Amino acid sequence: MRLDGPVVLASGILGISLDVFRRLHRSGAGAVVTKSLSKSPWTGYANPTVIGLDNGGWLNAVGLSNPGAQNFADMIRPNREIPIIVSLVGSTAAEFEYMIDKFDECAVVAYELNMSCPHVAKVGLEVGDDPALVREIVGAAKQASGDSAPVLVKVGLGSSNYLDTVGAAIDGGADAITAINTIRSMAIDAELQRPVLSNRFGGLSGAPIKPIALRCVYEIASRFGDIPIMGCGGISNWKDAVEFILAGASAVQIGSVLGEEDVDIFGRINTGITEYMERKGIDRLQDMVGHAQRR
Amino acid sequence: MRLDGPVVLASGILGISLDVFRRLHRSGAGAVVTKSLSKSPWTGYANPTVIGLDNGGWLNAVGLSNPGAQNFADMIRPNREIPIIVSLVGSTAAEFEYMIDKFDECAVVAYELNMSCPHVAKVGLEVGDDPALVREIVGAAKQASGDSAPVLVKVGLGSSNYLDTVGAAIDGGADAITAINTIRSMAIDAELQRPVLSNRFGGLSGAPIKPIALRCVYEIASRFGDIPIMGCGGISNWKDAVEFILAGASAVQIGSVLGEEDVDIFGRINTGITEYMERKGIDRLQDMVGHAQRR
Amino acid sequence: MRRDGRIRDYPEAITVEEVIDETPTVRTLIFSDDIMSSSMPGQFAMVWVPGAFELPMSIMTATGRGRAAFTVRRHGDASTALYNIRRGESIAVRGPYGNSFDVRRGRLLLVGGGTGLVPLMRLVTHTNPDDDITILMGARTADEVFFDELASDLLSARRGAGSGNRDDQGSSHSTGDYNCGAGDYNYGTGSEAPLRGRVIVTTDDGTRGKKGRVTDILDAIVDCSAGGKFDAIYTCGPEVMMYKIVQTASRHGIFVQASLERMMKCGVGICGSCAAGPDIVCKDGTIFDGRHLLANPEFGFTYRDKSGIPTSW
Amino acid sequence: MRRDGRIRDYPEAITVEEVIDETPTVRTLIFSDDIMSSSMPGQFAMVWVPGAFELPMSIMTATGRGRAAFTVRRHGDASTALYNIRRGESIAVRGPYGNSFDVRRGRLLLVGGGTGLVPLMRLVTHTNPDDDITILMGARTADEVFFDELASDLLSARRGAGSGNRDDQGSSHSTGDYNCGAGDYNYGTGSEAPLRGRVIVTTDDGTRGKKGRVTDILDAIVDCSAGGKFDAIYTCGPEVMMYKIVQTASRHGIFVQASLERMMKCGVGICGSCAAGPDIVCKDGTIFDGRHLLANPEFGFTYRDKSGIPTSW
Ligand SMILES: Cc1cc2nc3c(=O)[nH]c(=O)nc-3n(C[C@H](O)[C@H](O)[C@H](O)COP(=O)(O)OP(=O)(O)OC[C@H]3O[C@@H](n4cnc5c(N)ncnc54)[C@H](O)[C@@H]3O)c2cc1C
Ligand SMILES: Cc1cc2nc3c(=O)[nH]c(=O)nc-3n(C[C@H](O)[C@H](O)[C@H](O)COP(=O)(O)OP(=O)(O)OC[C@H]3O[C@@H](n4cnc5c(N)ncnc54)[C@H](O)[C@@H]3O)c2cc1C
Ligand SMILES: Cc1cc2nc3c(=O)[nH]c(=O)nc-3n(C[C@H](O)[C@H](O)[C@H](O)COP(=O)(O)O)c2cc1C
Ligand SMILES: Cc1cc2nc3c(=O)[nH]c(=O)nc-3n(C[C@H](O)[C@H](O)[C@H](O)COP(=O)(O)O)c2cc1C
Ligand code: FES
Ligand code: FES
Repeated sequence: MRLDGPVVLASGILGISLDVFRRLHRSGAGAVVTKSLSKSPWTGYANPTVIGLDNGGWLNAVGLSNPGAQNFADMIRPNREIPIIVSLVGSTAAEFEYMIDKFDECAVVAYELNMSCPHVAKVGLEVGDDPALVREIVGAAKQASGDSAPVLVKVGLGSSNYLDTVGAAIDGGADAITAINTIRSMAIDAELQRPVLSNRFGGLSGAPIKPIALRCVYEIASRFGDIPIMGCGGISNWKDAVEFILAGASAVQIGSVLGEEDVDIFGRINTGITEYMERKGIDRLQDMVGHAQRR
Repeated sequence: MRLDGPVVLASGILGISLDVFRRLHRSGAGAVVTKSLSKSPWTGYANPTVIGLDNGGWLNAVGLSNPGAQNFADMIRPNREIPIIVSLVGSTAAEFEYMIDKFDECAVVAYELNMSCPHVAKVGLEVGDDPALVREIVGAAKQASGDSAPVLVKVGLGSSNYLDTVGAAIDGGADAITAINTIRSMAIDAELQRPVLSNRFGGLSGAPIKPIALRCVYEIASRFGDIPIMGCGGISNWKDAVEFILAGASAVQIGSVLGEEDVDIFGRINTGITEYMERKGIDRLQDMVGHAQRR
Repeated sequence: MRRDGRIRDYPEAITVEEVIDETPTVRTLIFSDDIMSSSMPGQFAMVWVPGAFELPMSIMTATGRGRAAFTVRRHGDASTALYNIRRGESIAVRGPYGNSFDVRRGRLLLVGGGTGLVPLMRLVTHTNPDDDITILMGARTADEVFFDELASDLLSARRGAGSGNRDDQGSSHSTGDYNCGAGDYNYGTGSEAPLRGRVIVTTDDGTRGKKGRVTDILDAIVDCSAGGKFDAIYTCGPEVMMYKIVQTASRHGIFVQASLERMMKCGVGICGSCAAGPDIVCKDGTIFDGRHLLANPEFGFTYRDKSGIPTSW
Repeated sequence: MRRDGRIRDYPEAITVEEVIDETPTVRTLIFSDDIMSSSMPGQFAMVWVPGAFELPMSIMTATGRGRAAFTVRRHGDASTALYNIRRGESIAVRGPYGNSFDVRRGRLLLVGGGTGLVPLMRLVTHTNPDDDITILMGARTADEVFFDELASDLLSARRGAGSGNRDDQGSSHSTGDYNCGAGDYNYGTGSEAPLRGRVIVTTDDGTRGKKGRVTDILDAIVDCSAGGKFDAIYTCGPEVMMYKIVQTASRHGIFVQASLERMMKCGVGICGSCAAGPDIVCKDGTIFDGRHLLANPEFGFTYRDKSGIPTSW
């Protein structure tokens, strides 16, 4: 899979405009993951859909609003220069096949199957929690994409053992795993005495989930050895990124940190990783992947 | 169950000394939950066992070090004035029965069965993830305690649906639910290139987990209606406590906040809740329990 | 670069302390909130009406320490819910978000349409008494003109404002006349005193001030600027209006800034719903230099709907 | 009350820059760390030796801006791992934790045993040149005496220290003599200049200084204080020693503080492993007033082992 660097834009973050992708790529993003796309356009939930928790944490229930696979494919068709990973969400193998077909003429470096969104019915985690369905969908997606692009499966903490989801994804032929998505959460306002998000439940992201995400990456790496992992969840700086790599990730994705930092955060994390490797005498990033497993 | 106020000390927090319990009770703790006790004394893991994350979050893998049920019962036997909730941990129904017997002559206001510790093998979450075993243990504990004290079951996020654990606990006769325990996590040091906790994996507590814990309390209340809930996880001030009550908790437990505040935090949360109720014209705490469910 | 300043990302409940009817469809809701009160001109808040929606709203000035306001036009569901909030009721507010106007010195032209006037009012409070300010405001009809008196008041209230233009304004702002004889741009009253602020009103139907749209008289105002070329133009309102203003300004080589409106969810640069070409409006903007905007393929033409699909204005 | 000051709860890797052999079993490891360097006398850190354990360690003074140190006695697994850290190797440190000595003015007596001297060294740096300080240190044998020279140096280095007691100390600290003739407490050298600091050493076997334990000569020192009664006594070391010192002080009505050692896991008042009666040693202490300690049923008698079971010293 072509990446221009180890720091990748996470799905759902600024992920609906090709012009924005160009800008992020110039700022140092090794690739961009699109907003999760569905078969037809979705408007998502009503606001409030995203709120900050003033501790580096964010809660969102955007409801997977997206322009749909077809519109999106039309938008990115001209692109050749930016490594775009297309995130897809759906309930059945047929839906995923349908969507992948739409990207036939696009330069897609990979598909990321969102099996972990924690706040939309029938998709995301509700798929991820069903290993048989995961296996079936991944198999179909692999077939549909053929040799054109590898398939990543994005997992999260649902109501089953996420390691079973990873196992099923690998059985189905997944080329890599992205871990993790947001964690189902909620905010209630004491003064107004009601849930804040219009959907009541949303996903927690940002700094608060880092220790949980790091553990998942470590557990996947120690259980499934060779499968490449994109680490995601609460990464705010180069040190966090290095921790995920040491835990077993080959690349990282960042999202919520963009609520607090400018887009040049990509470049700064890249620089931080490079300086770290020089200081530690590590030649290739690959040499530090999973290094903390051995201690 | 006798509580002298709605703010209770969580298990494992300062929970091994009767003198400390007295002090916390004087500071406003409505009850104290003991460190989780096992059949025989446990020394726990080697340090580092507890580290702060400098964002209100704490990571611990104390390894359930505790003096054992017998020693502990001996210590608290003189107590009559403080409402003590005895937390127990074990793998089998027989172990729980054995331990409850040891507290025969103690004034225990309730037992809390720890089915959610995320970092010790064969107990805690490994029990909680097995609904059949949960039902069996709760049934045995109810029998052993008889009418002497109600039985709470403490749940957390494991590798199954925690709502199934709650259901099994209720089937087994649980009188109330405590939610939630810490969430399995880890820290890796970039400079030293290794996990920080000696056990590698630990449990995340404190402010970062609040939105997750709040969601669990809300979900349990909306799924299981009448069962009383002790809300726990990341509560740092009266506003957090009110949010948990509005979500469906009848009382709250606090833990990690004591790493940053003095023990008078109990009194301050009590005062904050009282002032809030006055301001909102709420007469009895019971009248606001689960209020956010209706919005 | 970590964003600085005081920003609150969690919506905090505030109580509306005062409600002012500006027109039959526009209201100003005043409340106390230190963080909002000290926001910079052009910044906005995300305003949650419990039980209804959350909407972006420009932060309006209000008299009184620590006070701020929103001025909302009743339109669809969300704006109507906010409009219907009464004194003593609560809403919840997070922010302030976005950048703010680059407030230049000298001769400034502020052009606003409808609630687009809101950020311009706060801008006035950040100008100097020496600055010579023209405020051009458009409305459909006389009934819908608002902030005209307030604008005059704010102009004269600028600390140490020298020329007693308050009375002049008081009488003149409603006429909206302007003369441009002998290349002279002069504001109606005939006063000899150097005027350091004037308010010009246009209505589509001519029931108040000049008949027509602000863009109709813009060229005339810019061309005949007797006191010299404008040093800067600031605009907020319908994008098609702003598009024309930016073009006019750039034709005249005048520095111009416009505040964009887009669909907003997060307000902080995470969700992408406000994207306009390469720009993340909630964070890079909402205020952009005219030169930058003219290079943005979407400015003046399309916005993204709730699904993110580009849609024509 | 939210705890204040600069505290780091996450262990941060630091590199040991210098290692000093104090005795065959005691080493001082010096490193740079602003937060530790500005800790108050008596505070401790949690020190993690990667691959081994994490241990509580008093924060030792070190010369040089932003520097601090630990002085460790090699004993069991954890302390030996720390002792074996070499220059250039890394450990990770969090804190500082605990309270600090209430540093009074006047005539102060500091009594330390072994590495219990560490917090007393930092205490000296917080006294004034005017203060008259006696440091009493005990060891098993001559080989195990350390910090005696350092103590003298620190005493004379106190900013603006008037009386050139450095040389006196240099020669006298090792003798450990003291006279108490005619109710006069006087320190060996016979110097007429008012001495503002003196160091007295005892060894169990008499190979250096006074033979015996510090507690053996304590009464004599306290009784014969020629310069007047001590204003305060500070002690850190084996609890049985401190117990006697606190009793002596309280018999004489002298303000006394002792620093307790307990099993520590969190260091911040969460885990409870350091409980001593009602006291949470890591947070309420480690330093307590003698009066408070005498009311604590566990002081001088029991500590809790790793399971939390009360155990006799
Ligand atoms: C930066 C900024 C500042 C603004 N300042 C003001 C102001 O001061 N006064 C004022 O009256 N209006 C202001 N608006 C416009 C306002 O936010 C609404 O777009 C407008 O009131 C229309 O709302 P409506 O309920 O009539 O929506 P409709 O057009 O009827 O649409 C209804 C639905 O769309 C949603 N919606 C509409 N517009 C937006 C949006 N921009 N972002 C997110 N969701 C939206 C509503 O929540 C609702 O779900 C501003 C907009 C922006 C972007
Ligand atoms: C506040 C404080 C300050 C201290 N300052 C110093 C100092 O400056 N210099 C010095 O040499 N010693 C100091 N100590 C003592 C030190 O922490 C150890 O207790 C001592 O070194 C014995 O360690 P050991 O490896 O020899 O443990 P052993 O007695 O051999 O026991 C080994 C095991 O016990 C654990 N352990 C031992 N003591 C403790 C403890 N107190 N807390 C947690 N775990 C423990 C170790 O991690 C190890 O697992 C201090 C103790 C405290 C509480
Ligand atoms: C506003 C928002 C929208 C998101 N939308 C998606 C999405 O469409 N698909 C997806 O797989 N993940 C989505 N995520 C999850 C992120 O990709 C990421 O997994 C998560 O936020 C954790 O990373 P972070 O802590 O760096 O933000 C979204 C996150 C946020 C905050
Ligand atoms: C150091 C530490 C030890 C704990 N020990 C126990 C335990 O023995 N039994 C248990 O049920 N929970 C234990 N917990 C979990 C807490 O009781 C509580 O559920 C959790 O910390 C979340 O609450 P908080 O965020 O307020 O700390 C422990 C937590 C910490 C931080
Ligand atoms: S509103 Fe979310 S990025 Fe602008
Ligand atoms: S060491 Fe944990 S409470 Fe003191």
